[in-house]
Amino acid sequence: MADQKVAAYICQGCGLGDRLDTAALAGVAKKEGKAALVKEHEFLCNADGVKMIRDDIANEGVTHVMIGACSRRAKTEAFGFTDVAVARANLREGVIWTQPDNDESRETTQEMAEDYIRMGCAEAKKMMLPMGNPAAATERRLLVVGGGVSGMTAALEASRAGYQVVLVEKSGQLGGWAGKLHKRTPAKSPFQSPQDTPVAEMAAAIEADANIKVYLNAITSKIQGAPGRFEAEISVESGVTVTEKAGAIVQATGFSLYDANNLPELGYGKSANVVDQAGLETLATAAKGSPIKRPSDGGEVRKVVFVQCAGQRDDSGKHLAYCSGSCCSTSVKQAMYFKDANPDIDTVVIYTDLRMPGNGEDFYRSGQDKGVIFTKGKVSSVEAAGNQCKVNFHDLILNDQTAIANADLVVLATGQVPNSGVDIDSKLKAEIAAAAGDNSLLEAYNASQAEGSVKPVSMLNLNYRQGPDVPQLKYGFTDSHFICFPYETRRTGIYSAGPVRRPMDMAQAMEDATGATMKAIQAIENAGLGRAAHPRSGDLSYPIFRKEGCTQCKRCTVECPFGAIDEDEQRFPVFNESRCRRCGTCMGACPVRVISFENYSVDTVGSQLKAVDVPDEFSEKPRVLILACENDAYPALDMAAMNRNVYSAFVRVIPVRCLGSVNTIWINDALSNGYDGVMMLGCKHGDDYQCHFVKGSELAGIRMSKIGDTLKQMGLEEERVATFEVAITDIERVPQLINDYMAKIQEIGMSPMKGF
Amino acid sequence: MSENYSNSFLREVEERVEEGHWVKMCMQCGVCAGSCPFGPHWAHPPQEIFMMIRAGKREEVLTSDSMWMCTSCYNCVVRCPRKLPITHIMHGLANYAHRLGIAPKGQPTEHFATLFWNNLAETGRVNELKLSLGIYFRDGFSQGIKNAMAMQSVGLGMLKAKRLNPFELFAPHGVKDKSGFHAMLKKAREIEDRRKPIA
Amino acid sequence: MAKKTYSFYPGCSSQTKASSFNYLTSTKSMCNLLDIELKEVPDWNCCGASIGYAEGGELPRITLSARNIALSEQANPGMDMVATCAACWLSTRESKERMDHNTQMRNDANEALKEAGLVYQGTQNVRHMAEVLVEDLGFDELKKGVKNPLRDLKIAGYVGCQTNRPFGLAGESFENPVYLDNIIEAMGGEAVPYDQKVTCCGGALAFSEPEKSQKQIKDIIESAYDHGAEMIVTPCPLCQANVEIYQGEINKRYGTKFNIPVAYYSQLITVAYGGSAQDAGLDSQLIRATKLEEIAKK
Amino acid sequence: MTDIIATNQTILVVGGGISGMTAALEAAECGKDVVLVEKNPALGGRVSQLYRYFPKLCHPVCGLEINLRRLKQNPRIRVLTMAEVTEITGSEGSYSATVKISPRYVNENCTACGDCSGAVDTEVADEFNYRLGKVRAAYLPHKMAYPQRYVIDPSIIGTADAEKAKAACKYGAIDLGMQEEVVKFQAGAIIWATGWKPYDAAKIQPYGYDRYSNVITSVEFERLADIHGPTGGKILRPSDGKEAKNIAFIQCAGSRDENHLRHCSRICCMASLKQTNYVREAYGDEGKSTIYYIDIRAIDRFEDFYQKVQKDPTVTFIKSKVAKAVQDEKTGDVILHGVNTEGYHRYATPHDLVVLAVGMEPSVRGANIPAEIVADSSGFIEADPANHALFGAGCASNPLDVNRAVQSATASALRAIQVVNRVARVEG
Repeated sequence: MADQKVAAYICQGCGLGDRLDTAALAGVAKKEGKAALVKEHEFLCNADGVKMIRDDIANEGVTHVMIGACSRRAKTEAFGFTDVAVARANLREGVIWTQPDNDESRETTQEMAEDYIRMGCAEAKKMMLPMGNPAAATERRLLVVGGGVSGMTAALEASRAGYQVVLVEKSGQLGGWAGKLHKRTPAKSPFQSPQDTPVAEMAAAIEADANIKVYLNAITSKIQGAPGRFEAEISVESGVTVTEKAGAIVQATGFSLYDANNLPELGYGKSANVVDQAGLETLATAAKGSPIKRPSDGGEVRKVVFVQCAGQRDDSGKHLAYCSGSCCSTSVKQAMYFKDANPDIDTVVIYTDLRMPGNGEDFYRSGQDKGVIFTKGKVSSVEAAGNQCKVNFHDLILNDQTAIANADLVVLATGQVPNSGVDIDSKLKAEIAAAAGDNSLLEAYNASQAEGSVKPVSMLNLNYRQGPDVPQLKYGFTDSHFICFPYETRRTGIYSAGPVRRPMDMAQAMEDATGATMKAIQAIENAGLGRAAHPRSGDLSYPIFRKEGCTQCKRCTVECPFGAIDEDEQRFPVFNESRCRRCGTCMGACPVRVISFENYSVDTVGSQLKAVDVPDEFSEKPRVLILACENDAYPALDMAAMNRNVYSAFVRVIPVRCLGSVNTIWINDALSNGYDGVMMLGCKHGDDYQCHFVKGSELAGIRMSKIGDTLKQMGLEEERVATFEVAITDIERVPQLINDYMAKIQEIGMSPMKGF
Repeated sequence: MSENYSNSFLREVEERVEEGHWVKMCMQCGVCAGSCPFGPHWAHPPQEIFMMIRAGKREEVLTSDSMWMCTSCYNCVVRCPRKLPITHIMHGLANYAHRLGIAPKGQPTEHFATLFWNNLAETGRVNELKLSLGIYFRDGFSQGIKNAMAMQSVGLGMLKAKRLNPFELFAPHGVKDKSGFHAMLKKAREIEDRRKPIA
Repeated sequence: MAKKTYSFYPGCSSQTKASSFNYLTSTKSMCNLLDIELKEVPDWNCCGASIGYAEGGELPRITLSARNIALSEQANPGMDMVATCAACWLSTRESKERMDHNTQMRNDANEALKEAGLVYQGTQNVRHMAEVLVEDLGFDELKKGVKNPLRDLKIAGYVGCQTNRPFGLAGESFENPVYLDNIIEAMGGEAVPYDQKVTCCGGALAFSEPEKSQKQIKDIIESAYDHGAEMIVTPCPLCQANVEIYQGEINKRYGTKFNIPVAYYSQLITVAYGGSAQDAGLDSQLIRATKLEEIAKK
Repeated sequence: MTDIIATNQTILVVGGGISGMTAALEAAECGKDVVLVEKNPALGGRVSQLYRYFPKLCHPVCGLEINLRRLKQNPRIRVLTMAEVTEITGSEGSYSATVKISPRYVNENCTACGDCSGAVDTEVADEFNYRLGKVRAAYLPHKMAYPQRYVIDPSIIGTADAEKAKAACKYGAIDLGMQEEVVKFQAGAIIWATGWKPYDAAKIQPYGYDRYSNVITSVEFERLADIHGPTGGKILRPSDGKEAKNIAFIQCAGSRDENHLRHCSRICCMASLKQTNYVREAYGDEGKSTIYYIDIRAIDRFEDFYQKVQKDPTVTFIKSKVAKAVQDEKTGDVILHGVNTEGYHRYATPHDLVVLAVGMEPSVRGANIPAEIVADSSGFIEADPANHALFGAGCASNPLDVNRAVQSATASALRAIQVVNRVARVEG
């Protein structure tokens, strides 16, 4: 701290020089911001301006730079100094582009700009240049759990990139579900006929690969650590347990077929001639190229009926609600087993929507060309009658309640159920509610555990505070919630791939596993450099924890959206830096404020809001603090400014990493410093949440719901703190929200807390 | 019931109906049904006929009036996403039903089409006068007179416009090589019957 | 431009005193004026038309066309075979495609043709007269020879089905072909836009399903009138006859007062090029094209 | 002159849409050097032109913001905009790429202050809004554009307008003498992420896209719903600016059709289901959406979304490929003709607006890529050893939704890394 030297630079370009008294701003930076060096420049972002700053860093010993120019989102490269801490005061988008260019507004516009200079200087002073995670570890091996096609792909692709792999498969051989297939659906032009599966070839390649170590009949009985330093206990059926180190993990635990025993109405279990898709593969494999026989009596098969969506796309709640995406092509493939062998065998596929996207259309056409009959219909029941079955269905095209009475085989296209292990969220949710004072969920959860019912078996056995498996998104799939970022599971360094992530076919699983491996390798590399993973990739800051102040309240360990924080024996939090995504949710959660980041802390924000000049209650100049999510609300404000959408000159905006990082002390400080209100602008939460840190905005909502008491104690109206869900496209709505809120503040009057 | 949704009728159509091998390729989008100028007059539009064939509804299909509604406008053909030659399949099905003798009784287009072919086959060229008289007199002599009287103004107009020749009845247009022409058609029919035998 | 020569297949309706005699008359006049020589295919036979399917079946129908092409190849080698009738063109071209793409079909047809001492070789293109005008001459060339522009004449270009689908003219769309409009405009007339340009007139079933096909015609004429047309022009003899002849019937059935002349593009061109009403076969119209006749008098 | 430092350990990514950006970022965040080439003046590609994503209904520019932030702070990625790869020679581990860079007429001094735009009078078609509106001939492609730098439309070069723009700029950012450049550099592996383009709807003649103003495409509909679009987010129909409340969605407009695109484009069903939400968002119970479809392909968890839309009483599903559209000259309504094949019901239904769910075709078909490449019958790049170190990513490889395109791009990054790591091992 001793050698800290803050320099403030004020740009006069883009109209800043015309609209603002930059000399006065410089004065503010000097006097109030206590900047050691203050310079104005007519065009700060050009080569000359940037060089000036660089020279000061090199020659003047500047360690902290405050740039009063445009938004932090603009000219990022020009002002991207990596050797000093940089704060940006947003004078362009934040002030002159949102304020009317007229005489009446001149004074409030200047005041706004001066406050941002004060805030920028205050922030700069409290920032430190992040030095990288000191706990960085560099184990570069990849652990792959699951030896099906997804897992084998991950292993082979990682090896090809030069990484070593430990592959753990619970059964006695590699191949998984794909290993049981007679043939696969085609993955290459001309997409006309079933192909051989790649299983044997891949298994041989793995065996021949010195980079890949395989454990068969084995599970990961315990995994602890973090990216770059995972330690996995691998228990082999023989009773041996070995420990392997890994830098990252790919979870490729696959799927199980939905249990057709749940579908007695479709004849399963009532006739040996009703099989699921796996059953048909078994028959096809067993036939070894000769005609597939009727299971009940070994008789000739002359007619096969495929029932699509069996126990799927179900809205009754009894079966799978989703579509498994691959069963249509599988049925076409299986119908071809018969048609290719003997075109005289009748094959009928009864479907409601045939779902064969992309080149699947070629495969569909090929099926038709081979004489497979497709009929849009709904099967109501399958009755067994001797060695044949009667399939009752509604032909939706001919609007005919009809039946196929003489089916020798009926194949039910049941769906994929992910092997994702324990659903850890139900417990977590209960714990969060309990932390907020509602114990009912936790009690219910405990009761459900006590009943001794069949509990799902963990896939990974993570030794994590928040539970042994990767959180599930929906229906047990461990998919990412983010459309743009499909690999963002909530466990850093653990990437799921293949049908455990979402229902998919083999070609997709292989592509998916390759992508997951990419992310895993990247996690290894970044962990080694002490850098954050997505979405703050490259961020070298990490949570710094002051243990002496900690009250062991567990809020941080429970609320961390990424399960990055464990607990030690004394229930103190243990930060696993390379599992951390730097969202600051722990910082926001901490009631005693012992968690901070070098470049983002309770102080960097707190000192900014305190730096604002709050006029007295007779000034008719209220002040409202806006804490805005830096990814959505803040860009929305920027774009509103680009549109020159005007909003009140009495607000002061501070971007935050996530509303989850907002510590209630900021609200308290703002209100006790005389602010008239606090607006928090964050992302949508709920089922379709848009928070990039998963739960940040939701947690903020929960925390703020309790702020009412504090306000009451302070003698303040509830409306003085308000939270809004804002999207990045709300460029007209956000200015409107601000103005509406200001009107409300006007209505309830100035805060009585001013001047204390 | 036992033969529904089986290959048997579909196979029959594939083997014996012009362009019948396309029927299996229909994906039931219905664009043909919506594209036909006589659409509302079809009890079963083409796409439904294709489904009926695949469902094994032989009687219903072959005795249907629907195929006879085809005006040969090719709207369906150019719009079909699977490029089915629907016009020809409809012609083929009608022809097959006609050959089997199970087309609906008194189907007017069947009657006209037969007259037309026989008319052209006789001399090698169409005799328009005989053709129209044939139409008017299909339901007997007195109805024929009535029909002809009803269309008298049209006929007279055509006559006046030199677009109808009363002498066509006696000295019709025709090819010179009648024997070669007839032998050719006879042979063609023979081959056709061999290629597409009637059950 | 040098004289162009084609092997000409007029078809049954374009014979002396047949239903589209006026098409033949005007085609001959038009070709004279455009310096096009037509060499008639000797001893041609009926194309079978699409309606031939019921009794004729597949191979006999194709054989009919095979005979015509074979005769054309024999008598007029090296020329394109050109038809004026839409149905003739379509049947012939379709048969050619079937035979060219299906060896068995070709062999079968040739087996039958042998009885008439002929052989199909597939050496000639089968084209419609409209293709000749549009592709071999072009609209600019057509425009050049106009002597009597069809000023102030509002014409609905009625393309119909069989010159349009399934083959159509190269580069034209099935739903909105513009070649006929372009010919009208090239002759100095005004092509009115209307929405029934490619609607089927039901001509194939005019005899067997008169009510249904007359409904088609009614819609076409109504739309032409609604959009200000004074006349309808078509490239198809069946369309021409059908739309012209049944106007009286339709008026009786629907209480309309249709009386719109229906002509061929060849008649327009003949008149625009300075031919007489008689050259253009206008004396053979059931509904006199009086405005066109007036222009022809100039 | 544009200087590019690249070696055989560099990865070239062609296309700066979400797939290309993803591939570039994933590789760069793994420590690899990347050159990212984009033909448009800004990154973001086609998803930046979408109003919302299915099934979350979140906004694509939100993910773009994150990707741009990743990109801005990553020194390993060199971005070239208005640039197109014209030639690729060499072999796996040692390619040489030739890139043509069109003049932007604006240099890096640009602060995006907008003064140039205010100075010019000429307006040009707004490409970002699918030409539905116009922009000044000195423009920022869109609000999120990166690089955040204006573009002078070449059509005004040499005119007084261009000089006015130049005079308005206080920062010397406008360089009217800028010339097309051709640069050549090395790369060990190439990721081809050129994405897709909407199938030319005018070719689907029966729907009259070229004749009827109230027949629009699904990508255009995205712009109508978007606040950054030509109507400021109001769903107004083109013919008369009337609120379009009764909207038809025609599926498989080009897709699954041997006359057009042989493949199923995968996303269109979901896109239309999503767009029914725009109608509801705008008009509540007064809105009416009708989806004409062959099969609803709401694959895997998307089924939830389909079921949700099915429960919306303002949305009707008709299993039918619409035969023909006709716009009524007087009312402007578009009447759709066809047959509901579920039980044979004929319809002729008027709608305020018809949205064609147009199919995806690869922006650059395999045959047009300046290198030998194995592509399928639709022009999508296949995964084939014969392609060596040229990898398809995203919609250049298959018609994919955003999620799958990003997966594919991530996978392609690993494939490229495998190559440059091999090069590194050899080069030491």
